[in-house]
Amino acid sequence: MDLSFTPEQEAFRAEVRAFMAANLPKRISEKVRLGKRLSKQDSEDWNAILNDRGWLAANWPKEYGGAEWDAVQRMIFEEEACRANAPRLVPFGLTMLAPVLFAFGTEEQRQRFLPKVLNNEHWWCQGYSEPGAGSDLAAVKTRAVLEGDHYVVNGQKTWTTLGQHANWIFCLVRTNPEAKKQEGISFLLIDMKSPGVTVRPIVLIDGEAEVNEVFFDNVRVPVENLVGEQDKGWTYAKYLLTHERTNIAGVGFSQAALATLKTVAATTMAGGRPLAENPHFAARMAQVEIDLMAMQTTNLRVVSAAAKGQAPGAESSMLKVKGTLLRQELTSLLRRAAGPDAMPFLPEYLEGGDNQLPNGPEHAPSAAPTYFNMRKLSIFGGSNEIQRTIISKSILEL
Amino acid sequence: MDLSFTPEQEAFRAEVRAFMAANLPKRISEKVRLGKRLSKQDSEDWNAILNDRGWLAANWPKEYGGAEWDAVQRMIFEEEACRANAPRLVPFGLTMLAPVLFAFGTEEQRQRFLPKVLNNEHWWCQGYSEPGAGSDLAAVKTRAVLEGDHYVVNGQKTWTTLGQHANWIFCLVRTNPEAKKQEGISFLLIDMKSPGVTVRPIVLIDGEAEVNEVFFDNVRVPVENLVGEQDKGWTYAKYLLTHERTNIAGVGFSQAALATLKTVAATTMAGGRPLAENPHFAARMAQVEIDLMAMQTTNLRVVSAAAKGQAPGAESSMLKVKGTLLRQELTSLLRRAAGPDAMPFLPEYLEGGDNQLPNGPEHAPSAAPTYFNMRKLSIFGGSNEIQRTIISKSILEL
Amino acid sequence: MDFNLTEERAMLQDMLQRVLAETYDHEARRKLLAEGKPYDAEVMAKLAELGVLGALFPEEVGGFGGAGFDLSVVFEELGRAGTIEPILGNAVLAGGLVAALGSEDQKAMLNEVIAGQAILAFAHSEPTARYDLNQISTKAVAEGDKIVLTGTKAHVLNGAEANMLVVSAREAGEDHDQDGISLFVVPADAEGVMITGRLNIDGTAAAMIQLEGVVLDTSARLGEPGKAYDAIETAVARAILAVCAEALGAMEAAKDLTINYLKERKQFGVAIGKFQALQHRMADLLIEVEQARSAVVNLAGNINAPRDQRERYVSAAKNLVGRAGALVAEETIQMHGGIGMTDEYALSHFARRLVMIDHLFGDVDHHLERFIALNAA
Amino acid sequence: MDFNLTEERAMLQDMLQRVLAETYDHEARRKLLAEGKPYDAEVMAKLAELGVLGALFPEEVGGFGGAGFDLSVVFEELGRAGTIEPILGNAVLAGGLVAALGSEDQKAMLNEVIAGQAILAFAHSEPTARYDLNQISTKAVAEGDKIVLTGTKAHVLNGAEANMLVVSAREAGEDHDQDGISLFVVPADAEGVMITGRLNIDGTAAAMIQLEGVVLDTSARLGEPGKAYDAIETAVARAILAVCAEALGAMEAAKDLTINYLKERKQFGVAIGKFQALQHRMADLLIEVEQARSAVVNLAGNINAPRDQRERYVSAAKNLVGRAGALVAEETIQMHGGIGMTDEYALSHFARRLVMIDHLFGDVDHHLERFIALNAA
Repeated sequence: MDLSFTPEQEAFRAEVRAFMAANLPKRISEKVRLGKRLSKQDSEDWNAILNDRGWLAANWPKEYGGAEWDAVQRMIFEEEACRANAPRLVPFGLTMLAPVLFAFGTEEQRQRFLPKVLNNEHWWCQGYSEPGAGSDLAAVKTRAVLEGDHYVVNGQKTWTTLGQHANWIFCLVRTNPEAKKQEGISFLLIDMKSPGVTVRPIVLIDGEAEVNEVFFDNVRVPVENLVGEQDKGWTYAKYLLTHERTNIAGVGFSQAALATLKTVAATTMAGGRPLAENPHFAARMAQVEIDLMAMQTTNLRVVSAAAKGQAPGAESSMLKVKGTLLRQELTSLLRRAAGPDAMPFLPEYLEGGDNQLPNGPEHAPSAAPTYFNMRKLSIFGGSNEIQRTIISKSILEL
Repeated sequence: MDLSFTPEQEAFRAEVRAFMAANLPKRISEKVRLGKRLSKQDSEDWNAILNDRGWLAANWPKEYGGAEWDAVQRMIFEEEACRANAPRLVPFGLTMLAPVLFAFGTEEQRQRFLPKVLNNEHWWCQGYSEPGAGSDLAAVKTRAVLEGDHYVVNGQKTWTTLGQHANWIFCLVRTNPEAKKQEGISFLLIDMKSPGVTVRPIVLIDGEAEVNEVFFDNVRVPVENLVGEQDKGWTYAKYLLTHERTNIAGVGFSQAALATLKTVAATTMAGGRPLAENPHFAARMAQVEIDLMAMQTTNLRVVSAAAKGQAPGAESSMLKVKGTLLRQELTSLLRRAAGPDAMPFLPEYLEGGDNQLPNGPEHAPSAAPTYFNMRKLSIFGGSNEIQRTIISKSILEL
Repeated sequence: MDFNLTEERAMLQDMLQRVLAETYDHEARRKLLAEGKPYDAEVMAKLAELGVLGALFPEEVGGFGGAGFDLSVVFEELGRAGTIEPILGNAVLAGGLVAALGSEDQKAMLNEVIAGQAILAFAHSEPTARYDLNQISTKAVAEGDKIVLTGTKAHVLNGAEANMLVVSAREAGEDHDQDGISLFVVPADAEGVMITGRLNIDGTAAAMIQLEGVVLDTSARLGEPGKAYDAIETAVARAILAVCAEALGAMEAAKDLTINYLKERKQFGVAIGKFQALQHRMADLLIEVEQARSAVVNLAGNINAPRDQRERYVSAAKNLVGRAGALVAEETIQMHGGIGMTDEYALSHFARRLVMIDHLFGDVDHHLERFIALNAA
Repeated sequence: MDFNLTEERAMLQDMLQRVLAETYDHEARRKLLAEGKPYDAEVMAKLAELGVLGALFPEEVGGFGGAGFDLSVVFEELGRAGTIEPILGNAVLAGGLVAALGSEDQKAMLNEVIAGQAILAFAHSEPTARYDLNQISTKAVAEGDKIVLTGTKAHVLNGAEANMLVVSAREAGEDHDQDGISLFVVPADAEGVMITGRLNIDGTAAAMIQLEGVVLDTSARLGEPGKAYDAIETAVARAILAVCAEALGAMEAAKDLTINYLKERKQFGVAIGKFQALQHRMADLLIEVEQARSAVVNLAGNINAPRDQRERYVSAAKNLVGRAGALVAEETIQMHGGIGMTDEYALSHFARRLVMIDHLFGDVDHHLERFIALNAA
């Protein structure tokens, strides 16, 4: 039992930290620090910077241009990226599609698609959820009918995060309507420029259109865009849901948010003293910090077991539930720290187009939108209710 | 809408308060104040004092020696009794058996049993729960077979509170094993001095034998001890569970406990200042007080609606859940206030036999036992889980 | 003791609830806000016509209410409907102060307020004051027979929509003194008044107001010089009652949406309301909504009590409602899942308002600390 | 980074877990306590034989461990079994201080401790000190070449069972000074020592000890005069690690009992573990147990870190374990229903111990406040 990192790991951390300091554009990190919204260009710029260093695809094999890091290295990178206020990498191509192509795709598909993930040519989004399905992902109604060498796709996907930026979407489609719910689903790659694809943005509670509906109206998809076998798509989708989730706890995000919160609380005056000295607020902050110190180790314990090949089962659900609760509590505290200045809704400021702050401190305008936006953490990616059921079923075996 | 009491109600409160001051023996109120255990004699003495004044049976008609108070009067009496540290009245005869006899018993049964409830001749206990049944009260296995003019009873009851003091028990027994679970149950009054009745105390987590198992081995019970009709007992039992629960919220108990807590916190030094000035402890106390201020009104709203004949449905379940959580939180705070002095287990002190306090303040020895004992509040009388199900079912109608 | 509304108030509540349910439209409000408009003049006229504004004022100034339970009844229904029209800052705060302190001449302006034809705003809080009512740096300096105001006010509810401002300014004392604060009635278009309006995230509107040498007659003063603090605290107590009742209405609305959703939404083949984990959480939520209702009743019934007693109920209610509001907002969204987070579904509006009410007049922690201090006093 | 135990520790843990599961009997402990006996000498001998005591001391004093993870492994297993034998006050506190500060002569007594043949007690806390380590009023006054102790000690773990006491007393300074506190080794049967033992509600034993002019040689002093505070704080840090690990073991035991119960107990015809509300609460409980495990790992790994760093982990762990312990105690009882409240069912023992550990060395609030202060320092 040893809580310290190896010298190699410490050196890696130093290398990442130095890289961030030297290469992360201030323009971008300031947006992240202040909770402003990132543009498509911001994401692509940062992707390009990381890709130049070979660090964009942390989990890919080197032969495909990945970094091939182990779980601890990835965790260190995440922590340092969060600490430096680097943007979160959009996961759809990098950590969702790619693992499926490595495991179930053809070499031709890997060669065709993966380089374009790295060079920003393809922006992927995820076509899993459908209206009315909620956490029941296998309730796929979007139909794909094979006609010659094309599938003809009709239906609708929803909650498609950043679909407005995407030009490709990986979809679960129903290819056999007679089969049982989990069977008869296929995993299809669809060019969003195809005729018949329409994207409609959904404005969320924070006033931002982060997610979308995607409609398919007789969209023709060549058979070579089928991943794996027809009707076996549910297997590939489940693979994604149970693997490649090293950062499910979001410890790095929480650590960065805690650091911001501490700064804000130390500089915000409330009732004649810094908010950090208000015992009730200080107690809430300390409670999160104590939980987070433990969470960091809970996360490392799971990561370290996973690195030894022990498959994470209920553990990753535990990380999801507790990790999201901590992240949400931090956004709640940041919102409360902003006091009345959390009320104004300043979309131009959040979009970064207008850096003139109408009133209040710089962190305040994003406090409430971020709080509201982060409600999604306990809903998306398998709601916390689903996770609690997974945890208890794995223990109770009922 | 008017939150003030009528002049008549205020006068009644003053009368009760004066009565308590003049008639409640200090010997008894000190035990209650310090959380010590009451003897059978203590309860009987207080019963006699109240009965002399005509106040023992708050909810009985006057012709049977009751006070015939309305719901608000009963609530005022409860509040004042708690404030004066009067003992809780043992409910089994007064507020559980009696309403059933009024509603479903014969006049002969009322005349035979009710006077003896008032004059301490009968100490009743409740024979509902059976081993393994838990909250499923209809899972009655104790059998009663009619043989001539007697029922012959065999079986076992458990969680029989204060059964060690009782000489009579009202029981749910199964008279028709072929019928559906809720049918075929009868409501039987059993003299515990009958041959074949055995009482075994169960020591609980607080070290006290407050509850018992009661065994019936071919106990012969005359048919005139059947209440209402044979096989209809479940109706009478349910009547009890949904009526006559004016004090389910325990607001008076909580108010008295809060008053004690405030005194303790003001006089206990912690880290060089009174515990009441520790901001974290003060916050916990204030939070309970704020909730209790609202709870008092929630309770009055339900009581006032019930007084107008509106039957309380989910409301009484809400009072039960929130009321027990508040009472439990108060015992938790009292325990924490005692600090290290909560650790010693001093049964002699708690029994009142030895008033020499080994060390620590006078309230400390009962703090932990009371905290542990009060875990029962959320389990007995329909667990809080059962109550939550009742609440949600009544709203969701699913 | 009586927990029934008077017949008049019960009728007002029933009527408001019915008319707003039939006529007030979430989608219309959403479009309005998307266009950057702070409120709907037609809705405002309708509310005035329904007596919403009159119910907030006593008879002596032309209203027909003004008591604690009038405020709670009206705002519960506004909260249930989710209106954003300028009532709180206009009628409860500024209007309440004019009614309490105004000369007969000054009170005359309330007729237009009650008719919905004029809007007042209360320009009080300053940029770094957070929730402290006594942190007033805006100066009112006598120059000859005139008074000159200089300072900055933040988060003035409907400041950009108002015809007339009630402005607090210091005539004596230091920044945190309660003594020395006066109130002035200032036309919104007076020289030296610069108003920057914007929308809040919950759809309400507020403004930053800069006062740069605004010259007033002494007749613009509301009440006695330097003695306005008690009236301000009282007006804020009434505003806290109003937002607590509004939050209660919003909780009821969010609860009702969620109950319907739990009954209708099917997942894995059954209504999600059949899932016991959600049932039990819903039960806890219902309990807290009842507790919030009791806190509002307590405050409404004590709004005219002596100051220390009143303020204890003020802080108790704001703390409890703040906790219950956050619980209801977070839990009802969670029980809905993604749909609960969409702007086009009404729940998101109620959730935003519930959470933002915690940022008005002091949050959960502020009032917890204040309650402890009031207890110790 | 490595989250696996060394092979030796893993073997010790496996062996302890297996042997205690096979031989340690809840019903036997219950009978013992009903007779008012503070511990079972045979169990104590067995624990010594298994190496439980040796694992708590470093090699230089005859042990084979003494590191943070030795403490956590041993106490997790003691907690899982629910033993009440005198280990904590004896070996971790008093024994730890002798090992840290003792002369060679003094350290020799540890051989008997490790063999389970002598019991030490740490007489430190005073009747009104609550959780403050520096509130020492007991006086140590030099008289000629002797030292005379006068004062009262409260809640001395196994004070009535000890052969030898390690007593803190003030040689200089005021009541709350850290400077001026010394430690002395005092035979339990020394003249002027009056010991009143009793059981705690969790089955552990403690004593009040009055020192009325106890005359000692200067050789009875442990370490330097007036400089014992740092060593005391270190020993208490180790004791906090021990009770946090013990609590973790007790949580695991309570959790396992509850999992079995949820699977086996049927109500309304189905296993109660099928009820989703209980499933989800069980999931939250399991998460907190994992968090408690991490807090113990963090503290064990930092127990030899510089003081400020170590103490941050001390207070973090004690706070988190206190919260998790109360949650586990309360929830596992609730999920069991009445049976969980009976003395004869082992859960009640674990619940009592979990809750009472919060009363040892500072509760949740004490350590929360301390963590904040350490952060600010």
